[in-house]
Amino acid sequence: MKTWKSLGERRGTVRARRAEFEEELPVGESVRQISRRDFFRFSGLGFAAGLALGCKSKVVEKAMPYLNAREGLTPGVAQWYATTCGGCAAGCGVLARSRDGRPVKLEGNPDHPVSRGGLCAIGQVQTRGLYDEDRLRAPRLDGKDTDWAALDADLARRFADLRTSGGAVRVLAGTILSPTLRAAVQGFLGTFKDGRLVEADALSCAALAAAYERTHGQRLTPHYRLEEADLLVGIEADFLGTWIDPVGFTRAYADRRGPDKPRPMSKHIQIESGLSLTGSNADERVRLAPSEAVPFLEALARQLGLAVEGGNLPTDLAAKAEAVAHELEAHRGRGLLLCGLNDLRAQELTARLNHALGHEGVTVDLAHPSLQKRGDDRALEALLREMAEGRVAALLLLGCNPVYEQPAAFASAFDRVPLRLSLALTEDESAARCTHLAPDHHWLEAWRDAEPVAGTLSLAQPLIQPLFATRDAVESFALWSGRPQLALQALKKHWEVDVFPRQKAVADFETFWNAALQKGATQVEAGGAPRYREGRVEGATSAPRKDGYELLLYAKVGLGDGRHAHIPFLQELPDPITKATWDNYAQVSPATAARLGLEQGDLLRLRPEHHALELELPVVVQPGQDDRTVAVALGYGRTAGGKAGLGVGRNAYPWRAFAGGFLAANPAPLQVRRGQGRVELACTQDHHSLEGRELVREMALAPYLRDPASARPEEQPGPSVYAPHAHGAHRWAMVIDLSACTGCSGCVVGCQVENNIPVVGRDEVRRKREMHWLRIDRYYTGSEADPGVVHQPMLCQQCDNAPCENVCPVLATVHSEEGLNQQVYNRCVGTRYCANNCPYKVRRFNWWEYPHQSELARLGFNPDVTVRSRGVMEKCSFCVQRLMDAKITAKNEGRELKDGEALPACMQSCPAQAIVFGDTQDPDSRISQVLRDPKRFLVLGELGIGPAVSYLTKIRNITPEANQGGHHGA
Amino acid sequence: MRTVAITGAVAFGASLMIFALSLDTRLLGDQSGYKPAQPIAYSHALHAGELKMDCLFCHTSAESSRHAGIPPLSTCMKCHESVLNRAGTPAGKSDPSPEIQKLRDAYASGRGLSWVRIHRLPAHVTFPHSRHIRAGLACQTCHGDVQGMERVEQAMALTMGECLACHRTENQKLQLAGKPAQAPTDCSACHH
Amino acid sequence: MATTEFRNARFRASFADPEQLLHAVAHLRSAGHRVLDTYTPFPVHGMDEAMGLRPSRLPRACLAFAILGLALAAGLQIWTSAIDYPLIMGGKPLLAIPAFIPVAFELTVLLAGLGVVASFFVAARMRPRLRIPDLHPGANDDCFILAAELAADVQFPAVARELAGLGASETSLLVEDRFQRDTSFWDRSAGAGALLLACLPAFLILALVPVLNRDFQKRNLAWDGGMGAPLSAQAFDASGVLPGGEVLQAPPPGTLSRRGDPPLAFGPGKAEAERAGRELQNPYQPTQGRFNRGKAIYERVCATCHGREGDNNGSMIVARGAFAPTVLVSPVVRGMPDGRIFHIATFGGPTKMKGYGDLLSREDRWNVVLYVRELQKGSVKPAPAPVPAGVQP
Amino acid sequence: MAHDADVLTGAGALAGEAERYGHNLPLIEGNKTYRQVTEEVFAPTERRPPLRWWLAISVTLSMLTLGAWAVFQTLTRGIGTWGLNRTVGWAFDITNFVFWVGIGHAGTLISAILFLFRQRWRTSINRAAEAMTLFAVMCAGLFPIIHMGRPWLAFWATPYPNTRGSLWVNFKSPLLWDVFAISTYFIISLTFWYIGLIPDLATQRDRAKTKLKRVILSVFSLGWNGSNRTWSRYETVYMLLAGLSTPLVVSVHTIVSMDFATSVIPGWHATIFPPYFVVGAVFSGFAMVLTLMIIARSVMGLEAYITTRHLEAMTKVVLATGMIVGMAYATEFFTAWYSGNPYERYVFLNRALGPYQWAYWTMVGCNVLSPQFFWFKKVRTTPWMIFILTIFVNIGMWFERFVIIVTSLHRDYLPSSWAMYRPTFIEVAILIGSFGLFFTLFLIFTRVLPMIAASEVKGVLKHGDH
Repeated sequence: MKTWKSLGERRGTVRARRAEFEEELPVGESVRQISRRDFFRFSGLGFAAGLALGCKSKVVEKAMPYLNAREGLTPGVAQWYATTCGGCAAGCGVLARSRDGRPVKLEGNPDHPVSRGGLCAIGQVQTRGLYDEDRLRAPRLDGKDTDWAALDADLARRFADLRTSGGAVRVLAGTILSPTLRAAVQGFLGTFKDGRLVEADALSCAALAAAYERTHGQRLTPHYRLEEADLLVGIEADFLGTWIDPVGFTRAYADRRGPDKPRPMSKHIQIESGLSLTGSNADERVRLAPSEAVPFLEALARQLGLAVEGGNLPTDLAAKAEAVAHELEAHRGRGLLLCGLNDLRAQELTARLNHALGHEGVTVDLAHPSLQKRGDDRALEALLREMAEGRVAALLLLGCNPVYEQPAAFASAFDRVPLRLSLALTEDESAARCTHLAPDHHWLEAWRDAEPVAGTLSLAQPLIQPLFATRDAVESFALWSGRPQLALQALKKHWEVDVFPRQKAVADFETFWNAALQKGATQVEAGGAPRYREGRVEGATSAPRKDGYELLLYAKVGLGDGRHAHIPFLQELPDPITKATWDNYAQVSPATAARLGLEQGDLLRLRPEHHALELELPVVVQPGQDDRTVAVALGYGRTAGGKAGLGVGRNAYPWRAFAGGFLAANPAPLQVRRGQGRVELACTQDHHSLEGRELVREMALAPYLRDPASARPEEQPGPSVYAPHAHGAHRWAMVIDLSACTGCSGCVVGCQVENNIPVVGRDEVRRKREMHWLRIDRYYTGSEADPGVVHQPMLCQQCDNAPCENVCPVLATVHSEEGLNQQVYNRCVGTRYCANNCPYKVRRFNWWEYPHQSELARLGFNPDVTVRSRGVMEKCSFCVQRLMDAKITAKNEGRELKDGEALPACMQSCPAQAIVFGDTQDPDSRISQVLRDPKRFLVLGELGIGPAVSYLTKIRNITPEANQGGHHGA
Repeated sequence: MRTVAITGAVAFGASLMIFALSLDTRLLGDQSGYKPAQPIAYSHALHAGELKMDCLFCHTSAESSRHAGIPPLSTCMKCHESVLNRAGTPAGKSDPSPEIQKLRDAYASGRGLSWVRIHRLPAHVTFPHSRHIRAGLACQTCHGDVQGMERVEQAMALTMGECLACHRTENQKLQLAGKPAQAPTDCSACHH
Repeated sequence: MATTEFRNARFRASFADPEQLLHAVAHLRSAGHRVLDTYTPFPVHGMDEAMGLRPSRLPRACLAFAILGLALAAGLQIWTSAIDYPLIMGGKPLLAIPAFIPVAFELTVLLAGLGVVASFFVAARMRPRLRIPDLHPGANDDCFILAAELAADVQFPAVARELAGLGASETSLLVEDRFQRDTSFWDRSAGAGALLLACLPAFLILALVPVLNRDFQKRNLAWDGGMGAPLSAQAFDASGVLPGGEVLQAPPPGTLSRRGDPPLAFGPGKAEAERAGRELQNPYQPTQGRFNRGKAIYERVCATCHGREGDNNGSMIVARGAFAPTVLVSPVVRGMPDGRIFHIATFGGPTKMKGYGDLLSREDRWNVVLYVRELQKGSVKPAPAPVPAGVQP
Repeated sequence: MAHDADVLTGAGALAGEAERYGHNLPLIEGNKTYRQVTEEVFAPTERRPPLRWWLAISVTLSMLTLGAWAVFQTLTRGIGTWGLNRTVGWAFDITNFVFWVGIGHAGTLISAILFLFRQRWRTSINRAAEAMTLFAVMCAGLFPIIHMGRPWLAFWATPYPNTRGSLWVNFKSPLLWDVFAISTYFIISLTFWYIGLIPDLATQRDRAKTKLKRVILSVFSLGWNGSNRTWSRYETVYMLLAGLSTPLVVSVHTIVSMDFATSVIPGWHATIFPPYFVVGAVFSGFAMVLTLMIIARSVMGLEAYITTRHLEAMTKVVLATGMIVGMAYATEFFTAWYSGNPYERYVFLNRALGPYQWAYWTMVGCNVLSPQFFWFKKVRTTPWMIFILTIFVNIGMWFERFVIIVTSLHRDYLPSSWAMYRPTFIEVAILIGSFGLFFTLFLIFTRVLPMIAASEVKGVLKHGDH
């Protein structure tokens, strides 16, 4: 039945349609329980009998108060705790909402100097990682659950042997952001004759640090200050999505992205082979194959007067390199060059260019280097060698999963280590091969600290007592060192000794400590910047390849390096660019797809030449991608570590190899063969064109600056037959700045967590039944080869004359006097008429009773939001529970609600500060000011439905002649 | 015959209406009168009635939280470490009444007590106690004369109609006095 | 219902053709007989005129019911949408008359239709009947029958002959006088049956008696249409996974929330109380708001034992002899520094009084201190003497 | 008579033509006596059903069972068992609903409007057509309930005083209008049908052989004895009901069309919908009546009562309404183009050329092209040809609703939300089950009650001869 399909979404064999549903959901068992209840409700006895069976005398309900009251602890009242996100090594500041003594929501901490209030998708779901059924609940010894005493006894014996024998003890860790933990690990290793810490990141930036070792004599990662840059040139660096510190970078980037910011709008040029989130936000993009990136840099360097060999480029690219060089020249001292390649030559060129252009000390901060990526690939390579030679007696894994994320050689070498100990939270691929498991606390249960940028320290305090028999890594290492110490003591001591003296402002440690706890972060002195050293650029030049396919390995915004692949929220988060969920795939450019006769979903067999591993992946046709590049996401294909991640996608990590001591995608030509059949990808968006519709407005910067009023849309909604209805004390409205929004999707997940929105699984997404209340529509404009990209967050527009309201027969959706379009779940009978009549298609229907029965997972639900049953419509409520909470708090304190006090979850954590929300009844509120912005336009305003959400025209910092993409809009 | 028919029709209509109303939570789901035995025969009549203790003395969170809350045992122990029976305990004399002994045992055990929950609104409703207390509403408005109850029972059905009736009256009063309405009647004030 | 009085003998005749029947009816009426009715398998046109029947008044009933329906619909919609529970929908006015037309029309038609049929049943006395007296077996098949009352002084055979001449296939006298009367058992019990049916809902209500007459130790029956039971963990509920088996958890020790007060640098005990007296200042200035708040907290909590005036008077607990608290307005307390009173409010007194630091916020405790100071001002006149060391509060 | 009014509706025009035939052709063939009519009309209800009937009902009961299973699946597991999604919230459910409501239009139309126009040829078919209406409305009424996410709360769509501060219903919602329109239509149609049935029930009662049958028929025939006094009132009531039903018929599909017409969705939001839907309903209704009658007259041996003349008259109605429907399709396209509204334009282009074009062209072929064969008298008077063509019309009219609902929804305003809809087996099974229900009820009806209004036929028995 080919006719059922549209051109863009022809599908072949649909794999395993129904069976997958139950498996993919986080908790499968409960589906059955629920349906049994419904079964009785209807069990063939007719409707009345069904009604009667639905009745039940409620069981005796317990009411269990606290045993002891505590100052400031009130059941039902949320407390906010400042802490530090442990989702990755970026160390963003987090505010955790604690209800009844457990964390239910994480948000960005505006007081944190690096992340400044932003939080990414991965950070937002961390509570779900805490209440995860797949966590290890006790230590294990040789594959069997045991208790800590037994494990410690066994370890003590083995460590004692090693101390006497002098066997090599290695701790392999992802970047350890916590100075206290690092000290504990170092202290532990210090008790051995041959103990060493090896840090290795799955998404490695080792070459960057190594380059600075060559240029400045010190292995460091600079802290890039995007807010200072007038010109940003990114080379294969997805700094808004996955590179080093995406939240901090996005926050800083947003400071300069938009025509009405305090400082002039920056210009962003992205040079890349795939279309990354960062590239999708660039004003100009240069497409090149991965092998052309280093020559491009060489060409830049030569243009800018550095004595470098190479720089052989095809003529069109050479011209572009010249243009970019001119731009850099023009912005000398105010620009920034960022390179995401894990290639020493590339990074050294970048470092030397940044120095030569006078960026150091302005946009490249070496005095306060970033400590977020400390992985050293050379050390890892050395460790691998040691292991393979059988010279490692004990390997302790801390916050890493090398069997999964390192080259295949690791796994076999790992088995040669006699004592294999992992501190992982779940039984991941590496933990499954360990002899000892000493599960660490989830970071929300632990006392930690973090120093993301030298001199900026933040504290992480636990939000709940440990749920399981886990132990803080700090305590474990202290104990194994023979100096048992509680984590809080260790932390406090470390701060008293090492941190407190580095500042002068506060004289009393307790005050300093308490202030840091409450604020979440503190800034102290850091060392000075190292000096530049002239030198020859390392490595030989390589000519770009002329033909054949090249492999690009990248990380997805939602999944990152894959360590959280077992959290279904992240699997279901649509990739900001492809809008695909629950899979990784082989991205090819439209031209390549046409040449190979490929369509979306066709299976493709890929293998780097001479490599053992061949992967079969579905094709995604990716506009804007280089024609010779095949891009595959990392982080998929988990085989252990949690149900949701199992069997989702394929693991491409083994395709990385050491090149000159740094892990990078296998540079061998990629063999591409057609596979058998097709897979239906679970995409949330199938149509990528605006179809010539004025749904998004765009404008170039220069004409806007000449005449800001010209941005005002010509067409205004016509008059209404009816008089507008009255509003009460407040009237809520939202404005989304399309110039600022990067599409990072943090809001999507934040909304999902705040509002108890279910994850539905791959099959349901395939059926277009994802539940996200807030989605980000991504449109391509212009040519397929070089498209303009627009990210448009789309949520319930809370229309004043909402079309959904009229049609509900039972008054389940009506208007509030504060201008909210209210959806009353308990009144809804589920006709779906409202969803049909919604022009924005933002209403979501509960097609099934989604499983919510896991008692553990239910702890993570927001207790202020009803968990919807099947058959009920739901949609964005402007986080009405938060508005109510803010209003109640203000009223209880006997004062008026302040502007900025009531914030929806999406707005709170937006790293780009793209969302403004507030009360339009207050003429001084920020929203009232933004509403007067000439750039403001309504989506489908011509329907006269009066949406309360409006958008600001996307301004692109393009010069008219660079506007070859034929961008749509004003 | 005609009389019979008319009577029949009226009876039919009326009883159908009553039946519908009854089913519609008036009878089903109406928990008023629920008066379960509690693990400790705590007497509100004694504490709130005779001793004139303020409701908020123990139910402290009622003025700051959505929950009125059940006091932690430590609150009970503020007095009952000394007070061991109804008559009050003269210093040095300790013959605790069995109920107070249960309390002391529970506290000492460190495990606390499981009371039987009486008032429970459906999960799709939020009722912020704090707003109502701070608006000056007496607890008795909804909970009945608790100070007279030896054992607490649910006094009202706590239906949406009861909520609305009060909110509407309050707003009318305010509007008559020329003030803006304070008691929200928006759906999402309670359902979210 | 009006019963016809029969003065004379009645008879009936059967015809095979409607035209003959029409003719016979006209003939009989002109001959002075009273034609009671005709019985035909289909309506014979012209018969009403032949029998002299007046047009039916049912159209008027229909109109009346239509108006009733319209009024009901209009009333229901206007009252429910604009008066009883006004709700804003889609920016339309509460009284959106165009939107009310469809339902108004439907209800008008419904009531008019049902009303006129009901009127018809009543007027034509139609109701379930097991036996119909004098029913001619062909009346609903192929016979056209008339029933008439003989004119006075006319003999039946003569009429029979005349009718035979007009085409009557059979004529007969009707003997029994039960022409239009209900006699069967069914007809009598029909009313009772209808009443029984009418009471069905009442029986249903009776079925709810167990619900009404319930054991108040147990929860009532409830019907959960959905979302009645919380799926998110709620305060005071039991939890199968959290330590202690309950949802309410204490935050880990040492943590400090954003708006939380840093831990006090004091411990319990007399020495600490004295230190607090020396070191702690009330951080708040007395204002009317603080006075009010302090008074509220004092009267809610402290007055239970200390009495509303701080003099132990009126305290039922003191009256019962449970406690003998310190008189707050006594010179001893008046002489204590604020910090010391605060310390006692927080950690308790040296004898029976427990601390209220866990129940009352830090600010509220300072408010109470302010209020106690005010109480003291009101009662004791002399200025406070310096507090001698070691005096127990 | 009524020729002025005839031009207003296709039905009237063609009925008028049929009237002209009436002066030289008998309505009932075979020069029957009253007794013969009685015997022949009631015979099927009094003898054992033939094997053919058993075969037929076993097929329809199987279909019904399949449908019941599918409905059970839907109720116990949720709407997730259907192929709907966030973009297409209605598809088979409301398509079936509108389809069956449309089918339900012919019965009351034949009865009421033709009665008011004194079209005597209606007498042979009105009973069966009305029964068909009732069964079709029953099938239709099923869908609004089962399409709800929480059908156990369907009673919330009725205004009754309650404990929620008396939260009533939304009288501004077209779906609520549907509740009133469909239930009124069902009740009034049932009443109309029943009133027409009373004299025949009396005949059936008088002929009843068994006690039980007699008792039941006595109860329902309400003591009918053929009295002229009652007949006189009866005719008044019948006329009044016909007068009430006629605007009711028009109102029902008008209101159903408002489900779409009052929305904001391009392809739905169209002022042309009410007349277009009503005509479409008459079109499909007559087609279904023809389909059924052609089967029934041959199966039950009622060719003398349902003559070729009846069939021919109805085919003309089908032809006329089919052309109006075709006109409506064209008008929609014109309006979309003329409006200059890009969304509206896109929806109609997408209908004809988009992924659902096969459905669109099926609809056009069945609804616009196939009735054109009725221009030929040979086709109009050959039952098997009529049968085939009316089946096409039924298919076409189902697809018309499918096209309106699905193609409008699946690509509306924001391209980001565009999606495809594919039915699941459950939905197909429910559609089959609704046909099973319809035909099962109809088959039972033909064995239990007189399929032809004997008392009315007797009244026109002599008319053709004039």
